[in-house]
Amino acid sequence: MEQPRIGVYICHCGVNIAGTVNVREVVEYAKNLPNVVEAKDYVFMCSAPGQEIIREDIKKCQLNRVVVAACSPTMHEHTFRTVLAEAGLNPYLLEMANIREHCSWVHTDKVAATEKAKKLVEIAVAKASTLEPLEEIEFKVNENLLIVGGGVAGMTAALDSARRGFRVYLVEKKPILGGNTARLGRLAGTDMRGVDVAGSMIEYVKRNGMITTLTNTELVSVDGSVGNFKVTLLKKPTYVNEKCTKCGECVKVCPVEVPNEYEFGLTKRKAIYLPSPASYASTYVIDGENCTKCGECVKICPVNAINLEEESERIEIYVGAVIAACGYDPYEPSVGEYGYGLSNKVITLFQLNRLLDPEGPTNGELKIDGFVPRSIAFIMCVGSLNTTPNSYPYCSRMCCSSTLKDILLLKEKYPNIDVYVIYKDMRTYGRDEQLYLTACEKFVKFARFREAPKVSVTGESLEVTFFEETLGEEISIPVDLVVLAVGMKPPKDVEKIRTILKVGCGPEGFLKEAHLKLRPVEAVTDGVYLAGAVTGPKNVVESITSGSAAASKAVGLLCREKVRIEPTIASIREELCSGCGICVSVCPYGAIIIQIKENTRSAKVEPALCKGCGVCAASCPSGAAQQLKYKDIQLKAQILAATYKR
Amino acid sequence: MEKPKMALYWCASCGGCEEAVVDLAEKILDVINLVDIVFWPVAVDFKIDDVEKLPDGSIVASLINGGVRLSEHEHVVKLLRRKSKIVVAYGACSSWGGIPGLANLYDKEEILKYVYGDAPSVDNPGGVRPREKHVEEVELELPSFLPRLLPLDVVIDVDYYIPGCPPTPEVTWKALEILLSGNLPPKGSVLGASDRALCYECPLNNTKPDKILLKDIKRPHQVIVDPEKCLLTQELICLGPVTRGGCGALCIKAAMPCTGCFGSLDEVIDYGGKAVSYFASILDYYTEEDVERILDRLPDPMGVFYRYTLPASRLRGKIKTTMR
Amino acid sequence: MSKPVLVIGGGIAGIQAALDLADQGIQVYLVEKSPSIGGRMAQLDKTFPTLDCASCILTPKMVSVARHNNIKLLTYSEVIEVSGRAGDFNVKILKKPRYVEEENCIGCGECVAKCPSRVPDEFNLKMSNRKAIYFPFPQAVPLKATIDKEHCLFFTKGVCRVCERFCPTKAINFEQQPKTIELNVAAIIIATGYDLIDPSLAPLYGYGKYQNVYTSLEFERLVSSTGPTNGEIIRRSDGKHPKSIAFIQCVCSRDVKINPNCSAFCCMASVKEAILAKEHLGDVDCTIFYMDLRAFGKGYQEFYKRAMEEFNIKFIKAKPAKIEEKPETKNLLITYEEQVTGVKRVLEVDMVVLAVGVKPVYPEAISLEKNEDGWVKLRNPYLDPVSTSIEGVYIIGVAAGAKDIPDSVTQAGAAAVKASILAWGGG
Amino acid sequence: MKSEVILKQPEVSHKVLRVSPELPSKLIELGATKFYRCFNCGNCTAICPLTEGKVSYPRKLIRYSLLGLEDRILSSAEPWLCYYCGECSDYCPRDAEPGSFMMALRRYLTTKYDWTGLSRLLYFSKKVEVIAIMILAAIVGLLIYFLHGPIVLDRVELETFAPIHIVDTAGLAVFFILATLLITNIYRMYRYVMRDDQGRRIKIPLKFLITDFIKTVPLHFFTQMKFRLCKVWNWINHLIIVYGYAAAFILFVPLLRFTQTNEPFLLVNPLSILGILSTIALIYGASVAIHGRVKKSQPMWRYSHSTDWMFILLLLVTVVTGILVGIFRLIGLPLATYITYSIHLMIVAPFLILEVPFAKWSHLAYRPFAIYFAGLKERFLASRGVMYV
Repeated sequence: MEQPRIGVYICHCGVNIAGTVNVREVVEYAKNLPNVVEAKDYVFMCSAPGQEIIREDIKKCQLNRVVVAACSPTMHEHTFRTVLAEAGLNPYLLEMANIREHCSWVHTDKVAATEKAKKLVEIAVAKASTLEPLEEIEFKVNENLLIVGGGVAGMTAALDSARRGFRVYLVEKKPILGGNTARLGRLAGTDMRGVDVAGSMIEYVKRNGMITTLTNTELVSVDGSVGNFKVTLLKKPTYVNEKCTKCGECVKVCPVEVPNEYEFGLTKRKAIYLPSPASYASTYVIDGENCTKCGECVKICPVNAINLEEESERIEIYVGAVIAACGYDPYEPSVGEYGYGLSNKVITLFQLNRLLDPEGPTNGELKIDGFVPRSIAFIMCVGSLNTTPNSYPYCSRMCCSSTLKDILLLKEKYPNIDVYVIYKDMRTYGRDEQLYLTACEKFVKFARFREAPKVSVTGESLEVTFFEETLGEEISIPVDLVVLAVGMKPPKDVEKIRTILKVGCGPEGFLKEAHLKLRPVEAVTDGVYLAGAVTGPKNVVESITSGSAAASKAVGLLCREKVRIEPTIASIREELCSGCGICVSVCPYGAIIIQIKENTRSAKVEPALCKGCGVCAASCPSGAAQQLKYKDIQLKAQILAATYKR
Repeated sequence: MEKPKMALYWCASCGGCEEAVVDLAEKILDVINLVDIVFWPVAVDFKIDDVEKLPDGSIVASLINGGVRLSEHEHVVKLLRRKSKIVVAYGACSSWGGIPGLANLYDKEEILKYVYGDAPSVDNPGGVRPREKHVEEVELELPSFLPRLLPLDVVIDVDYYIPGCPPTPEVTWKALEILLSGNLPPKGSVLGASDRALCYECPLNNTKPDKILLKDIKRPHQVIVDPEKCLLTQELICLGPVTRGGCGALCIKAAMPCTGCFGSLDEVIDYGGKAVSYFASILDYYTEEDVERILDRLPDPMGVFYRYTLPASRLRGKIKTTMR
Repeated sequence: MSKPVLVIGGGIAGIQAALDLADQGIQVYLVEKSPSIGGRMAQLDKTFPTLDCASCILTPKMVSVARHNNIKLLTYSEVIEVSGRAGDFNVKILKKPRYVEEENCIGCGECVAKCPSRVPDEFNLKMSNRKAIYFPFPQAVPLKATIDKEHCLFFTKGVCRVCERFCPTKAINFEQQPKTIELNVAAIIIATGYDLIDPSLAPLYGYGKYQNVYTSLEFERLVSSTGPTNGEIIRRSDGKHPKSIAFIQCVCSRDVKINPNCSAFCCMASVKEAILAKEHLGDVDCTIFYMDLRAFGKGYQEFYKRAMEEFNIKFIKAKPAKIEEKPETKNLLITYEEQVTGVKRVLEVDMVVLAVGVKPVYPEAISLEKNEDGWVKLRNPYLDPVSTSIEGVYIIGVAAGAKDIPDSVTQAGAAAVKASILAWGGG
Repeated sequence: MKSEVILKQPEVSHKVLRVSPELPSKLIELGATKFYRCFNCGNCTAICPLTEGKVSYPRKLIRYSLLGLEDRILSSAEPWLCYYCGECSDYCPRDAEPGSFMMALRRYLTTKYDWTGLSRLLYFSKKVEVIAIMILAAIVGLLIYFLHGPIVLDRVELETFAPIHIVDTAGLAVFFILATLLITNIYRMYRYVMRDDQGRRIKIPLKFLITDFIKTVPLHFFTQMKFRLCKVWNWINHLIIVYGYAAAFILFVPLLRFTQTNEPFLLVNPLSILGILSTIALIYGASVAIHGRVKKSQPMWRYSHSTDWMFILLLLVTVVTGILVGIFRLIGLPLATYITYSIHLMIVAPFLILEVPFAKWSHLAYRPFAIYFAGLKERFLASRGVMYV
């Protein structure tokens, strides 16, 4: 390595630094540090004249390293790197000493602050001496987009991206688009039903030439990295083609009967069935898992629309970005939890939605065993807030408003039903508070539980018993129907999705955002975005909004010609690597792979995936993995400088 | 031409390293043919006086095993340093302290109290302790017990290291070849062993899954080991990834996890620290309870991660514990 | 080629929308009426539930806005006229005079140091003073000084001009005139945020009457290291550390006489503020009065639990009826009914923080359709959740309904992509 | 404090309250038109100037009522402790009108205390109310028609027209009937209130019953001092009405033989002066109430039940006819005097018979007794606390 020639530039930042730090003293100190050939100060180093000083010096003094002592690198590292590049120096030969946030802003003692600033500069100089030039990595971006999940969030993302001019592959594992929303019945604050919202989106999706919809299709693998993913999909057969006229003859002869998951098990369906009662379900489908391939349906089908020989198909596509919108699963109470499963008079909110839906199993009549219940108790927070041993610790966000919405609907149809809501905290946030008021006005009775209510099922009668917090008394409510306001849980296959997409996951199992507050629709993995309830409970509007937001981020990536990656990432010295695989195990981004050459293993970093977190460098038992710009020797130089007493 | 002179000496050592030299088997004859052994207390009858008589720097190479525990060791190794061109720390104990070095977890008094008193097998009603002077016919100065065990390079300048507990004959032979070839590597190098971690030569390396994440850890007596599968993935603490290779994965071939006797690689500053760091990285836990459970499985973390390297580690004498 | 988009309001929602659009290659005009972008979030100390420092995560975004080639930042400017239709809006923007040439000002602060006129600082909610020439806060973007004409001695009395003399780059220009900028944009995104409802609408809580009653936003400034007390929590009355603080929820929210809506973020903000108080002061009793603790977002319930278990913050289910001051100590007596027992109790605390509800702020130049409660009416909350009833005009952030930061940021992205579609002529 | 009340050990198993859906709708009929808007904030209880310690209302009573926990309502003396200042209604964030709810609750309890069932009929049906008044008026009219004395037309001879022994006897008879009804109702109230939260009867030793009665009932009956804490002006107005009424009652029932004479009506007579003062007080009180109810100027007047109007109307007509009788006597118009006198009696009788034991007026007894019972009960509960803590 050439002899380092370092220039040190110390910023006053107006009075921000100079008010607390004696900048002249620091300059003099810097001049005497090893390898330093020039040290200067200026009132605003980031200003145009300040930048010019550095540019000139690089040429005049043949500097090959630059140290800028100023503010946080998050503010101006970029600025000064550009300065280096303009002067013909590799921009990564810059080191910044943060003498503002780390020094002048947090101290008042001028003498001590000056000493600290000197030390910070000394440390930066020591590191600068060890810096190496690094090259930015560039990739061309594939303009296609993959969206996993055909619920409202996924469809919204698809529509927005397609309308913005990008080709979208919309993949849904179920035989039909629409997701959970389609089953929700009437939505709060509108006359629309979930199926209307989903249905109109499906129409738009169908009509949009830029969207390729792949239903009954599962994600198998996603390789590559931001801008260039190779995606493998498995399209499973529905055994029925578009010749199907929905005559329904096949259903009559099908001998297999299973619970209808679309109706949350309220009814049964055959192995050949219509995936949704909505009109957009254009053909019958066969559920490959339960079909016995008896062939009865094939025989009866008048238009020969059924082919039991159909095979799964592997599809490979190439995309630049991925949006995961795989939604949620409703929480399913275990048998006996609040009497669920012990009586058909204990149902979940989702089941109630189906019963209230005009297209549901009872055509919108709320009838249990043929009778309209006279009184209903809604129990809130089922599956949420750790109310029962099986439940999740989080709040499912939408259940309060959603329950009240259902109750208002119910009261519209059956004004005389006596309704009790047994809740813990009524979380009708924002304008939904008005729903709560309206429910009160409709004479819905609210009671607050402290611990999960007990539902006792004895014969025909149901009784909900609990300690009522607002009265401080144990009370019991005899009712004809108990509705459990169940929350949302991560979708069944979230673990698989997470592994394939190499994205993080919180302790509760939902996918993790890059930043909870400011990057809510981005995954930690670049080029992967998250929409809808897959990151946590959301209501329909919020899911749709996040679908658009995810599309916004994806479009932002896809419309770039190239992606550039900072080269401050991990690198592995192959000659030291034993292929032990520890780095692979710890890498949170799946950015390290083991390559086997001549039967020996060694690790390799995929630069596009690496985020430069440094976990591999810290855990590498051989010291083979190093974080560029933060190599062990560079950090050691800093530590030595920090602990060295002059 | 006179054959180059060579000396071998043992300090605080179990004798395994001496045995390892003998384990060269018929090759020992080649060694004898090539060098003139001028000092080897365990095998050849030369006295200290004989060494003292030699001119300074006249011994080409001294292979010293064991850590420096007694004042006598200190005396002799300083003498050998004076008389030798090259001093080689032979084996784990002299390189980093080795297993005897774990005694540094206790102070001198505590060790003596236990060894000469509290240990269950001791019957010492008079409470006799080793003396440092013996006065009967003549006054004798006896070797004193140093406060701590020291790796060789703390006491004298060491040129090369040969790792292992003990170094295998292959390693020893390779190191001797290098020493005798005259084509010497830079000072401080490790002779005879590999530059990569043990995994590199481990026959089980290819049996690893993509990701190794351990939910639990086990000790060898708690499992029936599958000898065809990476031991780490069987939740055994195998220190292969953090340990220098060159031993030929002998322990692994005997279905025992690597305990780290070849020490760390060049890039690693502190063996035990690195070992803990690597091992903790692959533990898959979420809760405090998990951590507690895993820690319960590790009754002796110092003995596991610093088995051979405690005196040479960054911890040095900073960690003290009491006898259990 | 795409047309530009106008974003009104430089809070976190506006910033995010502008950045998203700019990243999509669209020219963005970001109009902010105050001298710096940053909005309400810049006034916050930390954010729930991660306890990230608000300015630490916001400042980089603000800097990105200033640095982005596709964003034209118009601070200290207001939209005064909008005409036209989706895809083709003509917008007039009034750029108010700063009396400082933005191109020349290097943000050195010499002028501020020398200015003799002290003015209550709006950024610190008038709990401290600033100068008549000022930066709203140290991390302001752009970091350009602004002269407050109403308080500048030159404008009020015709004397002084000290700043002009000390400015190293001769950036002060007392002759600067308002400028009107005319733009043609494809879409407009409104992100004008909120104001707190006037707490005197809840007179029994004594805000303004008792010195040690604060609004939550005032408390945010009080705990903030850049605030009026440099992050030291001290009482207005005697400058002493409070030993007990009560946080009262739903002040001017969930009250049919004032504002029937829930303000969505106050519960969590108060939980966070109580935690911050505990972190700052150690031995302080924090009590949160609430009716329903609305910990509905991701990680919120866990945060709430942490507040109870780790920080030992007391939660009382009640809406206090009134607050009275003890004249001798200026301590406050809170009267409430304990829900379980029904017993009426009085709690004496040293400080009260009112979680005051919010009301939207809308640009006057655009006549938006509103609901009965005064909040904007959306075109179709399901199929088009960020659109106002005017095509091509989107609304996001708290202006579109009370919400927390993640939801505002999400809406910003949503509006950005919708505007982007329009800007590219699609739709 | 040493336990003063001897108790049976309560059973270990506690009674779980069972929710019933009927109660709330009844309360709505009785004027609690908005209480279901309550969301449990407790603002009403906290702001109430009269609540303290365990005496907790209106929130808890609202919750009991909403959930239909009738036992709890019946065993509460609290509704009678409220004087309807309306602070709770003014500051209720949900506009749930806790004040009017409390009023409705008092009406409801009045119907429950009354064993004849008449009260319920009166409160729940305007028709019954009107018919009852008309029937009573008719009976009185018929009695006057058949029993009146000679009609002297040349001068006003009221005593001759309405012989004092008949009117007096009738008055006293009515008085005793009313007193009996009221006392039995109060006893029922006692039975309801004196139950613990497990529904068990509370037995209070006679000694305490007597001493507490002496200490509380007369004091509160005559001063209504709790009202003072509520709203001073309302208290004064109320006192004016009460004393006006009491004076009128004394003058025209026990002292009838002195006030209803054939002697010319003289303004200087002390009894006349008292009569005039009481009349003015009643006129004043009634007009304040009417004005208030029309203007809805205070929360307590914002929601008027039909029985409230009926009460005021009857009071007003009573007073007006009474005054007219006085005036006609004064200016010497015999026929007019007799007719208005008859009308006066026809109004007074239903007014007293219906309002005192069955309707609004019963509060004159329920309120002081509620304070008395609540005190006893609290003492009992406190002593139980001592026993078990």
